Amino acid sequence: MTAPRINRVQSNPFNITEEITALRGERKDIGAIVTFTGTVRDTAAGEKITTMALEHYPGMTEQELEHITNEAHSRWPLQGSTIIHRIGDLSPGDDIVLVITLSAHRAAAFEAAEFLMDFLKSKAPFWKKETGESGNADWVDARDTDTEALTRWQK
Amino acid sequence: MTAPRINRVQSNPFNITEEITALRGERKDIGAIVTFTGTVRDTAAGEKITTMALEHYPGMTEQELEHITNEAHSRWPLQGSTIIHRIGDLSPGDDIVLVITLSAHRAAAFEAAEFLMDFLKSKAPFWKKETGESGNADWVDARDTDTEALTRWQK
Amino acid sequence: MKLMYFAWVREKIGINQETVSPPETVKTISELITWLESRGPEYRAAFENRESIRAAINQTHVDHHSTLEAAAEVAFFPPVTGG
Amino acid sequence: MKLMYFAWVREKIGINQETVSPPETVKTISELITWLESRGPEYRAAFENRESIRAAINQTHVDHHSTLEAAAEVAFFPPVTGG
Repeated sequence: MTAPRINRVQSNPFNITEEITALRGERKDIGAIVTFTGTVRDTAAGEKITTMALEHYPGMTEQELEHITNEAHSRWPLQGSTIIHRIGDLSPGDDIVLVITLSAHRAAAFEAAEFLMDFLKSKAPFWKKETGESGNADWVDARDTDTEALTRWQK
Repeated sequence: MTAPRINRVQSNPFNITEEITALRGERKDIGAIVTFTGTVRDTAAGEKITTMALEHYPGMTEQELEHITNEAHSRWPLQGSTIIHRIGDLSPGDDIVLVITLSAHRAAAFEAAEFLMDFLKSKAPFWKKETGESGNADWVDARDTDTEALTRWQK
Repeated sequence: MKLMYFAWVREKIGINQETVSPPETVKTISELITWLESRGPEYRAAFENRESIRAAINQTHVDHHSTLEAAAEVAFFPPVTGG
Repeated sequence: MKLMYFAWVREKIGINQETVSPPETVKTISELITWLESRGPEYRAAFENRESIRAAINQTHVDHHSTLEAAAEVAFFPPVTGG
């Protein structure tokens, strides 16, 4: 049976239940479903955030997501995976990214979801810009911990 | 701000999106939402499964879930957690268990969800009985890997 | 003392709960199992592979060496398989 | 050669893409950055902290030593912050 790989960039919100339903289809051999949702936090460096703008590199994004996804499917026995990343203007509390992994057992589903998020955070060409209550807009700095997170997946 | 802890045993299905919405409430300081859903697989030891019956120990279940949940909240900076476990007769493809964790950052949300599942699998008094196409009904054997999974959380 | 049985322990014994008054010499879970086995073949069948049986006193996991002192409710069951 | 700029690199340079024809002596990403800096203060501002700039050739991550041989599209951007 094929393992569907759904990758999408969109400005619209997503519904997790609907995305799980679309991914699992009619399969009944799935035992474990893990989802990760990243959301916009309302503060950054102590200041209240009013808007977060998401920019990306069309074309390269799709290639990177495909690359990341193929790597995950080669490492774990996945029965399906979804990555949805939103772009455009978002508000605090809004969802930014959704990752779903399906597998027969929970260890593979958990590990693959963490792997996808770690690589997404360090490789997929997205950039966040936060606008604070003062009107100041700042590009979000990359976190060293995200780069460090990759090291655990080195073979 | 308080971190809600929702634990429930029920025969009805659950909706993941609705449960996330109920758990996060109006909070906008959440950055990471992890869900784990365990589902009924359609085969066991090579035989097609027609029904899975879930039995539990009312009273003790609630105490164990509270204990597991408190331990998770003491180990990670969680902004909320949900455990829903279904009981009664289920069919292949049906959801069995849902765990949700909320945190500011993804590592805590992932780890806490795995921790909750590992302890749920080895400590919460639930038992599964599978009925196959032949009509034979067998209690599911505990897996050694579930006991081993606990060792990584020893402090 | 209230005894409760779950899953295949319950099926082998044939009841899901009962109230018993074991003699004073029965002080631990292990001794309680031995005493129960003296009550009939259904108990001997349930506890045949004794190491695989899990126990709880007052709804808390305990091992077979635990004493029954404050035990109002004792439960016997196989290793759990939920989740 | 098509150049693309993203996030604050784009803002500092003031355009999101352009087509350039650098001299043949420009053979690597690093040399391309040096050549771009010679074109005006907006480029010098964008590449001021050069180590922090990431590059892609034909939509694939590369380091600054990479050669431009088959480069139809080169992109410059800060470390990514999605997810």
